[in-house]
Amino acid sequence: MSQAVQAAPAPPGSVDDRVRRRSLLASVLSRPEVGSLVGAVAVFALFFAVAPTFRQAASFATVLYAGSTIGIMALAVALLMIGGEFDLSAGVAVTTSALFASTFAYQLNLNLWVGVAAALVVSLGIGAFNGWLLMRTGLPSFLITLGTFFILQGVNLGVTKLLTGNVSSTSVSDMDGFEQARAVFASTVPIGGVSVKITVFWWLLFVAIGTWVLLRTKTGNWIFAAGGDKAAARAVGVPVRATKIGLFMTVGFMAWFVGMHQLFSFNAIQSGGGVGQEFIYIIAAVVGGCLLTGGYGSAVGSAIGALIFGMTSLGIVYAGWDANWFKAFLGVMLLLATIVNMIVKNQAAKR
Amino acid sequence: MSQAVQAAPAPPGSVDDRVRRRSLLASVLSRPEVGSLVGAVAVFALFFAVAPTFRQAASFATVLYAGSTIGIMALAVALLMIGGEFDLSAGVAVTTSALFASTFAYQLNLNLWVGVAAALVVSLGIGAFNGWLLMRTGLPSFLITLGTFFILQGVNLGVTKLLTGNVSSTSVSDMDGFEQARAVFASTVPIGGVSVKITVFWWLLFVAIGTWVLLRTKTGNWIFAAGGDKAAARAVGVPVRATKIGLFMTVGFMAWFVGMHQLFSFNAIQSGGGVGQEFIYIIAAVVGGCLLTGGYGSAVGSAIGALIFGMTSLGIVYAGWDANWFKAFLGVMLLLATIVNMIVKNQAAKR
Amino acid sequence: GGRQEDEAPAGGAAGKADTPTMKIAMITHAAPGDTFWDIVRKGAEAAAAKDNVDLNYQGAPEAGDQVNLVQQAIDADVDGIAVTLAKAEAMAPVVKAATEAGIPVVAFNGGFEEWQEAGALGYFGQDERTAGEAAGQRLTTEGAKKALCVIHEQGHVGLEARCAGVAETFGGQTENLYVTGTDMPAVQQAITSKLQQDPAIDRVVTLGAPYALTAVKSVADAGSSAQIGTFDTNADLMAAIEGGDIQWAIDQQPYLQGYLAVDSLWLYNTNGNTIGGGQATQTGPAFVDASNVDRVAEFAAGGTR
Amino acid sequence: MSTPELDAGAGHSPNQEILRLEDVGKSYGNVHALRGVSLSVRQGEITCVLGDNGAGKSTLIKIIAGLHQHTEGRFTVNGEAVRFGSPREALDRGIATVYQDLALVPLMSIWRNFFLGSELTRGSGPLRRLDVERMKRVTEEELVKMGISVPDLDRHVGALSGGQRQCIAIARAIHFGAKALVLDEPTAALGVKQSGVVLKYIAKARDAGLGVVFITHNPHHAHLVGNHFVILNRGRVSLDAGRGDVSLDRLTNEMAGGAELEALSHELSRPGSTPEPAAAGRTTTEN
Amino acid sequence: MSTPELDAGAGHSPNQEILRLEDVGKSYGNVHALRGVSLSVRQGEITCVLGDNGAGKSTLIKIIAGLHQHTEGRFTVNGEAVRFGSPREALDRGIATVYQDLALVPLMSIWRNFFLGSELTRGSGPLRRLDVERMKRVTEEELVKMGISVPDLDRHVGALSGGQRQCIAIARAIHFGAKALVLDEPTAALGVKQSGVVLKYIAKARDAGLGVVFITHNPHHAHLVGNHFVILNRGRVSLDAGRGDVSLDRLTNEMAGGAELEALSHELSRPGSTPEPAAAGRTTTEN
Ligand SMILES: Nc1ncnc2c1ncn2[C@@H]1O[C@H](COP(=O)(O)OP(=O)(O)OP(=O)(O)O)[C@@H](O)[C@H]1O
Ligand SMILES: Nc1ncnc2c1ncn2[C@@H]1O[C@H](COP(=O)(O)OP(=O)(O)OP(=O)(O)O)[C@@H](O)[C@H]1O
Ligand SMILES: [Mg+2]
Ligand SMILES: [Mg+2]
Repeated sequence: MSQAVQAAPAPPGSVDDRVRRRSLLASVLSRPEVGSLVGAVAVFALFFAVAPTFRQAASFATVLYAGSTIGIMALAVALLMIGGEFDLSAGVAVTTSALFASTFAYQLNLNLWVGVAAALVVSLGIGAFNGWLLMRTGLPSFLITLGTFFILQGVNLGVTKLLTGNVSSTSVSDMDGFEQARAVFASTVPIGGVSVKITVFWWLLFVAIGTWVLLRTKTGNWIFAAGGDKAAARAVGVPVRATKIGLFMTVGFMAWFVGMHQLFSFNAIQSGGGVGQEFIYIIAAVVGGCLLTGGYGSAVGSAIGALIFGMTSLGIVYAGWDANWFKAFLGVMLLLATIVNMIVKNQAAKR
Repeated sequence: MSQAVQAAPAPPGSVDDRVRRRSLLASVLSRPEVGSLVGAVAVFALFFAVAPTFRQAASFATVLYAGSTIGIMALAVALLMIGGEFDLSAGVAVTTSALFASTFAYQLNLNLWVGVAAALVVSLGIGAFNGWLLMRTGLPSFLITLGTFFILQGVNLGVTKLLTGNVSSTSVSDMDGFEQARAVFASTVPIGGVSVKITVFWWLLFVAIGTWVLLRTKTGNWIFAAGGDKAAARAVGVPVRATKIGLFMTVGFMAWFVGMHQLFSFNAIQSGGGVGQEFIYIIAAVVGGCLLTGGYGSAVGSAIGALIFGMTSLGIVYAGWDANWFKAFLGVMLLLATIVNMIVKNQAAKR
Repeated sequence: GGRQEDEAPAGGAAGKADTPTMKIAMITHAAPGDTFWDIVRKGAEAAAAKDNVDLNYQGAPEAGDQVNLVQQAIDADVDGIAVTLAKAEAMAPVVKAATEAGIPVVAFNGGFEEWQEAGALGYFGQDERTAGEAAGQRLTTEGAKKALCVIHEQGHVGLEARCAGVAETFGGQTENLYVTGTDMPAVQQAITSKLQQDPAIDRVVTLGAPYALTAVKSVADAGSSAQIGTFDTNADLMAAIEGGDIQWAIDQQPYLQGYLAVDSLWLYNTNGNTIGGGQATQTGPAFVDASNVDRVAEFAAGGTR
Repeated sequence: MSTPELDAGAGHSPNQEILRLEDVGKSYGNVHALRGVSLSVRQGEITCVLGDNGAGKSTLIKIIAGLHQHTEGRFTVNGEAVRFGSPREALDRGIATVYQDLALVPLMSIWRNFFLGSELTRGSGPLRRLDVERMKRVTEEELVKMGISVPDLDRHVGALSGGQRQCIAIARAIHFGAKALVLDEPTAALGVKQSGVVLKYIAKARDAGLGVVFITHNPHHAHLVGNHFVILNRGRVSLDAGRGDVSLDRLTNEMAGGAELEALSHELSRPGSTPEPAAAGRTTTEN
Repeated sequence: MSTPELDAGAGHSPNQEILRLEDVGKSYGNVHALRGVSLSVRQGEITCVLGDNGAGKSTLIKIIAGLHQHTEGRFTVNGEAVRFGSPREALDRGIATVYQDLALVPLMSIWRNFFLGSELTRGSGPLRRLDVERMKRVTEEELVKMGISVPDLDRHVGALSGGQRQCIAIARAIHFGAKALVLDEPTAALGVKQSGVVLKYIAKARDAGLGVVFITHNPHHAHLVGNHFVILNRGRVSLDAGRGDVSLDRLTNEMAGGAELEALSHELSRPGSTPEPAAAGRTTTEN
């Protein structure tokens, strides 16, 4: 049964004839965020078709605003998830930051900017604490940040009650520095007759920075490695510990930013706020293509995920669908968006 | 530098002299649930010391009851997590089941048992749907069950409003079959002067069955394998798909059971109920030693986790601590319990 | 701005009774952190301080948890229980268990129709539905055409009942909108989008003071001319009514609900009295609007109205 | 134990064909990993599949094992065309496989891994339960036979050394292989002694009438036991010969893709005088 | 590239000692994986660590690489006693390692894995960014030199064959190893040609004055390049000899733990007439 040689072995190192060049389309399709982008376009098209109001520029500005308040946090949460960890305290940390800034400045009669700066320190500190405890104990981040979640929730209420006697912070609208801070964190920018919230621009900026860091810096490389295979990353000398603590602090930073936005747009902060938001952020990140198991995802994806969530929840209102069924519509839309995402990915893999 | 042979090679297959026999204590300590057991004892001791009411038998019965309503679901959720998946719809699925049973029997004027049976079918169906969609699409279970979560939440409200005009179902206390069903799902058993809720016994039974299945049956082996390494399990012929769908259906079954308990103890069901409970179940499972990444955990652990959660949340009330700080206490207690758990495990690993 | 040194302590301080210390549990269906319930608690604490009562305040939104809390109060053998019966069906058995154990129970806030059947001694409060009906009537007299009722917690019995009451008596059209109460920007966005979608809406009714203040921003964002009414009050809301941003607020006097619930248990235990004499004691609805806002604002600033 | 008379050296063997691949191809997305591969595995014979890294060997055996499906061509088992939906179907036909990545579940104990998917039970009905005693005993016996000492069968597989893990995977496949045994680089992580034991087992399986597919990078090992040699090169078959038709040297040369090996061994055996190897490779760390 | 004059055959070498272990021990819980191991690695020499499966070789190199810490004994680098807290510290001293489990991140691309932890950057301040072009170029060059063709450097490592992955890990270590190179079974998954290339690299690293620790199960490979041989047996050193003191046959015998190998090779080379191998092992599936 001895047969002749059927193919001459190619010289080593030469180009492999087994590999078809991937078309540009296929390469584009295989980016983590493209599937969700198609999902976003599908959701957009749907509401564009069924909801006349959705077509107005003003409505789009509202949708973008909704995207930004979710998306700024979702970005940090996505980075953290790429790095292989969760933060369940992300939602209440926003409230903590806002409460702290206002209470601190109010109680000590300081300029609001001092409160803002102090809140930044506190927020970064909470992030660093989460990260430190995680690395120190080796417990899963789910548990650590669950603990922080409950603690912050309790502290928000307990401290506010203790200091103000009420369950919300005192209004800061008449304090020094309010107007400037409002301009930075919570103003409105008119563009071609439409008022766009400033958070939208901050969001774009943050996503651009996030993308740059992820794809073009050492730190980004380390984030992917720490989430993809912690042991391997450590073995080749990646500072896993510092990377993860840094990611938690990034979440802290964004929580501070969103907290400041809330403080300066609503003047007073309800101490019970933020609970449950952490999951919205995770949802946005996952819908945007992040793997829950870490090591895969993108900054742009988190923005698209936030946009899908914002578009869907407001789109249902714009479409005038029965409010009683709101959540059911939301669920169906989310499932559809992710299934579209999956189909796009499968198609990309086949090319 | 040639040196003499320092140790004669032992004959192959003989006992390895490098291995110290593990003491019985060390082997016991390395079970997944033992760490959390120590945590539970610590929490118990704390409240026993600070809260006089906590020492009464009646209070203990209340704590057990709280443990059972969390624990029955936590058991199913723990099995699912060992099998490597999540179910975010577990909380609202309980409400769906109860609403369905009561509404079905009420609207069609049937014996309640018919409603109970129909609800079982629906609950198993929801579980099967989750599992099927998961295996069919390959999407993470987080996303799939998130979709179901929203859908069920919307359907609970939408359908209830449609049929009753209210946000809660109509009371079933005067319908046929109520008394028997109540005896099965929601009665009280007096033991030595203390009234213990029947769910406590069901809970013990379910945990015993769960332990048996996990450790002593093929199915249990498959659950560990499917969660530990899906690809490897499939490669050696484990029916991963059937195992995972079965696990989702187990969650459905337990959701039905807890739903029936709620229906027959409260007679009427609030359509908004159950939201957020899914995380309590996951918390109980994780505190009880389940890995979030799958492949590790135990049924008894989930029970201990539920007990820790129940003891802590009721203990804070028994101790009369300020309700404003409730969450903060809860967070600190949870962190302490898990850190104790971790220390025990580390000690076990060192032996 | 900032903290003023001379800010008055909140609440009326009365003399203290010399009766032996009494343990009373107050158990509501509210999650902690809600403005309305915070005022209820303040009223209860004021009464407790006056009556030498050791008050244990707890709240849980899930029916099962609230039942457990009452059971715990029974376990702790308190001298009285004040409970909300928003989920009367679920609470009835455990209320019965309490009375069987010899613990007097009063109902407040929720359970206007069910408190007697459940075995409570008295009821203090305002049926949510009645309050809603009052709001609906007010909208009708104002000549409104279409109202938006903003529910900040989906499936919450009390909130749903308020909106149902509005729909019942309001001559125009009523539409509900569900928003995520824990996320203020989302509340603002959702109301804005609804107003953009349906310009015919000329009234926004919110079910809590902070949401009314947020609705003011939404109305501005959407360029709508809708007027805003709300349930419940707080200090900032008073300012908004004075400034004309918000038209009115329905005040069911939560402070009074909490105060009376505790005080009635004290009276019952020390003297066998029942406030209301077996009838429900209504604490509202009263409207706060431009005509009477100065009178109330003073107390709202102290956090007790 | 039957020892059928084998004509190991001949090209045409009278034994029954168990597995047959005809013109089989497989793509992963844009990579065409296998193209037009034909191969047959007969009862009582060892078919060695050899080839460079990335040649497609593992892909080939994954198709046979039911883990992947071929995208072109025909695959027949005992004359019947099949397309396995899952490895379970292959196992049910008596095809047992040792995967290159071993397919062990790290957090499970040794004996549970050994019997995973084919657990022994006792009792019946709801009382049907794992026969833990017997499974442990069998596992221990099989491992002792392979010459590795694993002191505690309840240890997690994740805590074993690479070679110990490989031994478990091999022992398991040998225990469960009824008709055909497919081994993907089984001796890669093994010591000299264990490699010998594995080769002995492979020979024994052949003698018991199984068809064996043996993938290796070691021409010595292959030549020692193989009846039949298939060399893959970039996804194509470049040599398909019986034992009689190839010498060890030819095999080695074919596998190395040329004759440059001789030179290498010379070069290496004269330390201190290494001649210029193609383009200097090492640079010291920078950054 | 300096080629220092080596006295490869002698027991005592004049070269400077880079790594030295004295009486080092390591336990994992109740398993005492290493006991009283002494070893030294000199500049410009290759120290081969050989031994049975589970003997403790990987544990030994993990201590050197800084992945684990020894629980007993002393470990000195360039005469200075150390106890690495993390692999980073070892890397910073110029010790590069190829781990048995390769330490690659499956979801990252080939070039990112290659430079992971030692990325090249350009620009400065906030504009400091990865020098993607250069990293890709270097990666490609290094892989081509190893003789494997990886068509697309942006492919995920997870989609590569076992041997391709191993090549990446080796190329990386060789590129970054400045003082010492530690290789744990680098040729396990490699084909004949690639193994040759790797051996050539190892020799080249030695000639460039690095100290090399080379773990292998292949006595031929070891004897071809090693200056010094350490055999581990159940966590203890059972042989420590210079090149001149052991023949290939002795090495093979020591590694196999006895002389039974001869018999095996005889046995196997006569297919069809296998004599009774110790206790029949294979049973067909039951269940
Ligand atoms: N993380 C661990 N926990 C417990 N025991 C371990 C662990 N890692 C290795 N061992 C044990 O230590 C011993 C030595 O393992 P090691 O990996 O060093 O062996 P090795 O010589 O590299 O073997 P191989 O040639 O098979 O790779 C083995 O008995 C192994 O089971
Ligand atoms: N899942 C996958 N996705 C994409 N390409 C793959 C995948 N698995 C393997 N390949 C590619 O297919 C080709 C063949 O791989 P295969 O694993 O079959 O090689 P092999 O012959 O087993 O090599 P080795 O000797 O290194 O194990 C390789 O070029 C590899 O990169
Ligand atoms: Mg392979
Ligand atoms: Mg090893």
